[in-house]
Amino acid sequence: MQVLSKINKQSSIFTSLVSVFLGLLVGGVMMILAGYNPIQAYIALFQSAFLQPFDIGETIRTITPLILTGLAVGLAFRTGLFNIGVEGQFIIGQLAAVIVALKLDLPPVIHAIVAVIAGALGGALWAFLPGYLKAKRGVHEVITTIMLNFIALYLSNLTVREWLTDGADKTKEIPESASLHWNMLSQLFDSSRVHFGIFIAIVAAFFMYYLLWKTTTGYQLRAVGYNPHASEYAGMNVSRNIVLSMMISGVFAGLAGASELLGTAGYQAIQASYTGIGFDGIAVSLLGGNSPLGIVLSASLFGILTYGGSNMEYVAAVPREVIRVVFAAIIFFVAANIVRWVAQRRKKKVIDKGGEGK
Amino acid sequence: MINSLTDILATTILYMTPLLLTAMGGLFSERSGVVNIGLEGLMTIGAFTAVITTLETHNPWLGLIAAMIAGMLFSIPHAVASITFKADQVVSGVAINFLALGVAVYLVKALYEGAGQTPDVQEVLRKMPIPGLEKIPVIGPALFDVFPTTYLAFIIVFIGYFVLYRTPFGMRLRAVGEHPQAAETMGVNVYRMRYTGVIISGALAGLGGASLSIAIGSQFSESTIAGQGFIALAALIFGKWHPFGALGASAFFGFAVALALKGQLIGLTNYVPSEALSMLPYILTILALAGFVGRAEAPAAIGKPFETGGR
Amino acid sequence: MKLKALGALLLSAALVTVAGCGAAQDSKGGSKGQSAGLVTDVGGLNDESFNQNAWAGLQKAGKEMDFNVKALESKRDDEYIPNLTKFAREKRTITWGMGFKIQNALEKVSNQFKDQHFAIVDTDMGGKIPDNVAAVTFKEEEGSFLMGVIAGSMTKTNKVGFIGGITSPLIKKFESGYRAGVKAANPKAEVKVVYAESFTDSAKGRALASSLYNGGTDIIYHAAGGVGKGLFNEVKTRKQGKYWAIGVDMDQSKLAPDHTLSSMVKRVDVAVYDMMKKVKDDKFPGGEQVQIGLKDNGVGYADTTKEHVPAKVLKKVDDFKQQIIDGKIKVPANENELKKFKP
Amino acid sequence: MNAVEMKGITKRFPGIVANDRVNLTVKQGEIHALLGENGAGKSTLMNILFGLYQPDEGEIFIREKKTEITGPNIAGELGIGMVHQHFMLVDPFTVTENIILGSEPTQNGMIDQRKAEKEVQAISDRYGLKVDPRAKIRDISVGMQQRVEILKTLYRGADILIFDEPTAVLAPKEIDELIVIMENLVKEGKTIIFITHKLKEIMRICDAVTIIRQGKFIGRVDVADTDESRLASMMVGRDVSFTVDKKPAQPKETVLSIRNLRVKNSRGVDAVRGLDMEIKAGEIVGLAGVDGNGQSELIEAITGLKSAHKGEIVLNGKAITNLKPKAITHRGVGHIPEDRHRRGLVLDFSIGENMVLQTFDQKPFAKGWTLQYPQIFKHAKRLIKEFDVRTPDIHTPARALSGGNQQKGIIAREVDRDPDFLIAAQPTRGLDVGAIEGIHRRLIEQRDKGKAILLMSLELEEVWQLADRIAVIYEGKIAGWVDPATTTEEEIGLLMAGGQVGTEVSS
Repeated sequence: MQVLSKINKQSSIFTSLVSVFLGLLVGGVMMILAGYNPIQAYIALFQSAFLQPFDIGETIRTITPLILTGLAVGLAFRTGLFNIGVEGQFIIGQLAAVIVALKLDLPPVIHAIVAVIAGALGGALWAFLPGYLKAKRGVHEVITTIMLNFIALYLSNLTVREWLTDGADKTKEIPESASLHWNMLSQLFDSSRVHFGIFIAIVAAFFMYYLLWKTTTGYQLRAVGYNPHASEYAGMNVSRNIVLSMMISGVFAGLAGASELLGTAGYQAIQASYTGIGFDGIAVSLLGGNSPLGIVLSASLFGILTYGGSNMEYVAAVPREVIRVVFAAIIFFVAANIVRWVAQRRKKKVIDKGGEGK
Repeated sequence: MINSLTDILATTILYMTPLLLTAMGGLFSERSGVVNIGLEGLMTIGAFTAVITTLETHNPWLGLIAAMIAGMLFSIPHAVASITFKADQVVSGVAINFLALGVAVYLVKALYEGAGQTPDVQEVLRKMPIPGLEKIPVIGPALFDVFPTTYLAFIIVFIGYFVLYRTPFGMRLRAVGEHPQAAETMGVNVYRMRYTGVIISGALAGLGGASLSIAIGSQFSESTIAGQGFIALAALIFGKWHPFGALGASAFFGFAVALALKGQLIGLTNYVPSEALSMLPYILTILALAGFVGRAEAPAAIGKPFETGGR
Repeated sequence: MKLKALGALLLSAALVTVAGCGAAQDSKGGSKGQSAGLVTDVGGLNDESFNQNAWAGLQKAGKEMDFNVKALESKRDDEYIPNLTKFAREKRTITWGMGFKIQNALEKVSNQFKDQHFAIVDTDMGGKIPDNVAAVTFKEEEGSFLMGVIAGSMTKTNKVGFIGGITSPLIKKFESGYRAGVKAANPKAEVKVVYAESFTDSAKGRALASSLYNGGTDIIYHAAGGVGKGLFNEVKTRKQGKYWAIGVDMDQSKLAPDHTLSSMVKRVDVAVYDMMKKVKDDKFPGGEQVQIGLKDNGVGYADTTKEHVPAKVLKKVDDFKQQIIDGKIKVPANENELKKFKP
Repeated sequence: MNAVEMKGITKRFPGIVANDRVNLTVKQGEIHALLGENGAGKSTLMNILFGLYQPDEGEIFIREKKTEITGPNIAGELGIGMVHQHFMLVDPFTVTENIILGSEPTQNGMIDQRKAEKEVQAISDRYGLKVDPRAKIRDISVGMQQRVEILKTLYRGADILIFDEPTAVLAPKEIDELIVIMENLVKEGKTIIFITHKLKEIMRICDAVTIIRQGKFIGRVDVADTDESRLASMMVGRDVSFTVDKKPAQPKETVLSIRNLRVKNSRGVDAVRGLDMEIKAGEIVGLAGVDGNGQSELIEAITGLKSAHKGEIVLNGKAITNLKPKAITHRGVGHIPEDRHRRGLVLDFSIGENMVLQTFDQKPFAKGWTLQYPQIFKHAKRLIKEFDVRTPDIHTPARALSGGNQQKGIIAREVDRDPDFLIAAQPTRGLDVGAIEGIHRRLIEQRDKGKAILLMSLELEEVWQLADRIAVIYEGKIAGWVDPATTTEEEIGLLMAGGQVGTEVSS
């Protein structure tokens, strides 16, 4: 699978805005045809995401892990890898964080830092395996990461039931010392659960930008992603970069898991199925053109729609699944670059000459 | 002992059927050069449509046909985006997954007054024993007393192989996936072949979804498919984009699941936690890939948008 | 592409319009003071299980006692807090949280909104129940015990099965009660226990059921949510009168009318209704755990049981029921208690 | 009778007029050359004739009948077939499958494999093509692949054949064979349009020439009435010298020596089989040979991209066998790779970023972990200026540059690192005459600076012009050394084909 640099280059902010608008339009049409009132629905949606401090806080909390999983997917894409395993790395991140939070006894702040780091390392470890198998054995990372997602889910449940508890459904609440909850911040948003994780997410986005475009490591990662043959020719270690890229991607995913656990949930429960946050990261990253800023913006949109969707269902009785349709439509419009297409139709017969000469 | 073998074989067959149908669908799309991450979504829409249609018409066969048609319809946006608009095929496939699950669950809620799942289908597809053959020891009950969709899956593997490797259509489809420019200079319409490949994938993945919802199961909910489409995608790659490879990979996966279940039934859970057994199929798949399968050769032009006259 | 995609959407949307709906989960009571809210777990409102039951009970209470009732569905675990908070902010008299998964969230929100009442189902909150919260739990083991008695009495192969969902204390309650019941009714019978490690994979349920039946088991009880659907799908295709399934939570006989021996029903609706009555009468049992078992008719066997279970067996079941109600039998609720259990 | 007549063909692309009122008249039964530099518009014109593009203006007559060729199918029906320069062959398919693709003989809906193979064999025999209908494309030689391309057109009954630079990838012996095949074809009544920029070949086999330059029609002449230098000036628009100006080499100490080297190819078979070679400072050693005789593997082994399982490579007295590419680069090896798009450039990087592909992590381009973009850009600007790389700016993606400028960029990067030993593999492939001259001048300049240079080229002409000594490689071994000043084409041709030659040049 080739690197998705193309959409990044072509998608301007304008394209994205038009696509978002068209996507909402599609959702609206669906609502009208099913006999719902889209205006009322959308008002309910955006109202709930923005109107009260509590809801703003909760919206930010929803956005937080999406930024991180989006970055995880985006970084892998940048280096030519498709990490469908963010979901599994997310779970392992949660697990590692909760283990440290419960099993270690450390002073406040330090405890939280160690737990976050453990989560990041857990994610990295879980991503190391597919990276290694891809680099050394040529095993397609899509298969291994899909398999590892399932394994992570069962492993987490097993650990919670057999080791962290005595056969219970969920672990104890993590101690205050390991929590990412920050009272001041929470109070600011009317005691919503917005937590320190949002800062981790923002820093991670900056880190991704800095890493990829300002460092020698990033130079290599991008070169390997664009053209492994030329990178090999230039003396870069392609295998090592593939493994590294997966691991950094895993770090982001693990951070997402750790911050969700330490900031939002406070315990790890036995899960019947995936949270979906990792898979949502794929969509977030693609819409954001795999660039850090784009990912932050698209995660925000996704978070607003997700959080608001619940209120939409409540107030306007519109099934919130319509949000998924809206998002699918937005991705289609961005990917097919509808704006450019329309512009081209206007100019007529204008063929992009840059696409030739392959 | 014999009984256990039959049992393992039967579970293998049960589990592999939807995977195999869907992987065969993916095969047609990817052989034509279009990556199809959207198999999961196409299965979802197939499963949904099959249930709805069967509930309305009380005829599961109509359900199967409707599932195929719905799969085809839902594959069209993927085809249009990735072939005509030259959008990134992975992106478009991801969008299909979102769209399908969104539309299906939205409609379930809208149709059944907010319900999370459809009512139960009474007229599900029943197992169809083949007289005589089902009496063969060990394999008889496992292979010849199965769902019609299972027979269908096996038939489709052979037809698929035949079509791909013995007919002009198949040769052109493969040529388009390997070297579209070459095919074009030979007068093959690359766009049409790719559209056909993607739409066939929709039909078969729809069928795969239907086999889960109205043969093995009897209703549709958000979790009916739950990752089966992704495993089918893995089976396709594992099977090196070949019909018999896909058959082998699906069978392997089904077998691993069967082993894990059998392990529970013979009381292994007294020594090993049941979650560990549940992980087994996935671990075995990774080991198999890392151990002996190794590098898979994808169709050469997979994922690359095609432009007429380009080189 | 836009046109075609829109076409597809229009088509599907047209379907919906034909079906003509637009469900609102709002049944306005119109009362000024009294109102109630219900927050589901991730199973959703129409889970054909306890969320649905609870909502039915709440709606009935709403109508009969003039409560304004509303429900909020949770899609993910992290939505419990915003959903509970929403009702608390609306100053609803009582807010229900459905399921043990919602415990931590309810703990936090109830602590924040001390003036309002909350109720939670299926957990005792670790024994520390806040003053403004009532915890409703069911003695599933007692109901399951009766299922075990039926299975133990009716098995012809002396092998009966149990399919669990994800291994957890709650499901272990079902298992322990069931095993104890089998033991009490038929000490010779063996209980084959398997867990699907899923609540949704009906294919797995079907494969497990099939293997169990093939291995000589003739009656299977499940506590596995959607996985159990696979059990009914499988038993339907087998010889009637020889292979049986036993349902859970609600009367599941409609899934396989000719093959369902019984169902262990859990009357969440009754529990909710009763609690609402207490609220109405200003007798809210804050800080208490309300345990509902056979005695309170909170658990029991489905009415349809008599169709396939002979009167003789049914009588035996009723005998055991009486003994449990009278406290002569203490039904084990976990593995340790089960080990000590002597019928 | 005129087999083809194209009148006033104009085709515009955004920003470019690829064909500007071009005329082409080809008589029945002749071999007609279409001559022009790279980018002159030859391919566009032929793609129009073949139906892949539609002209914006102009008319086409086939056998004196006006026609509109709206697609390859129509071209096929008109009996027009094209032998593409970049072979249009599906690698995993067999020869027969490639030939019948798109017009498969069937029986009951199934491909009639046996019938097809028989037919392919028959045509192959008739024109003396000697192909194995059952062989897989990926297993046969380049020359054989080209014959499959020819068979494709013949199978479809084409009688107007377009050959797009067919000799570019062939060895001298194969070129001879191709010429025989072309003559056979004409004898059987076919008409051939021969696209090329090699004047010798035109003089040797063609009847007439049409010359285009920068998309414009320059003229049509009969070969009998012209000579090489006149054709050359018509093609380029000025006088061209055919010899490269260079002083005699002054070889000094040995820089690179290779002993008994063995390297496997990607299929695990030995491609280099006990090769010995020495290159001295201040000389250009040309490596001649038919494609696929181990050239690529040899170069990849020297540069560390492939591992040698036997033998030794010594640079400046120190063994570099099987070191990592990075270490080899650091010890003073520069490498202009064979395939610039695959190996030489990261096309999605800017040209500036490409200029530090090996040195990005060294001072002054990096300080610790961080890249120093100002330094990188400064460096890139200097190289671009010095080596005359035509680009809007250093931030332009390498992809957007022309082939010649991409190659100039690579040479700038490799030469500027000041390596003792420079490998130039196919350095002028696909470039036009002007660019070729410049690159040749650079290589000579490096030689005169005292560098050791290994020049690998499939164009014998190029090796001949530049090299001070020529090593002919055959089946992974040096079959013989010849002196370009004294050798003959026959001699080299014989070596390339695995024959023995008496003369040996002492080194």
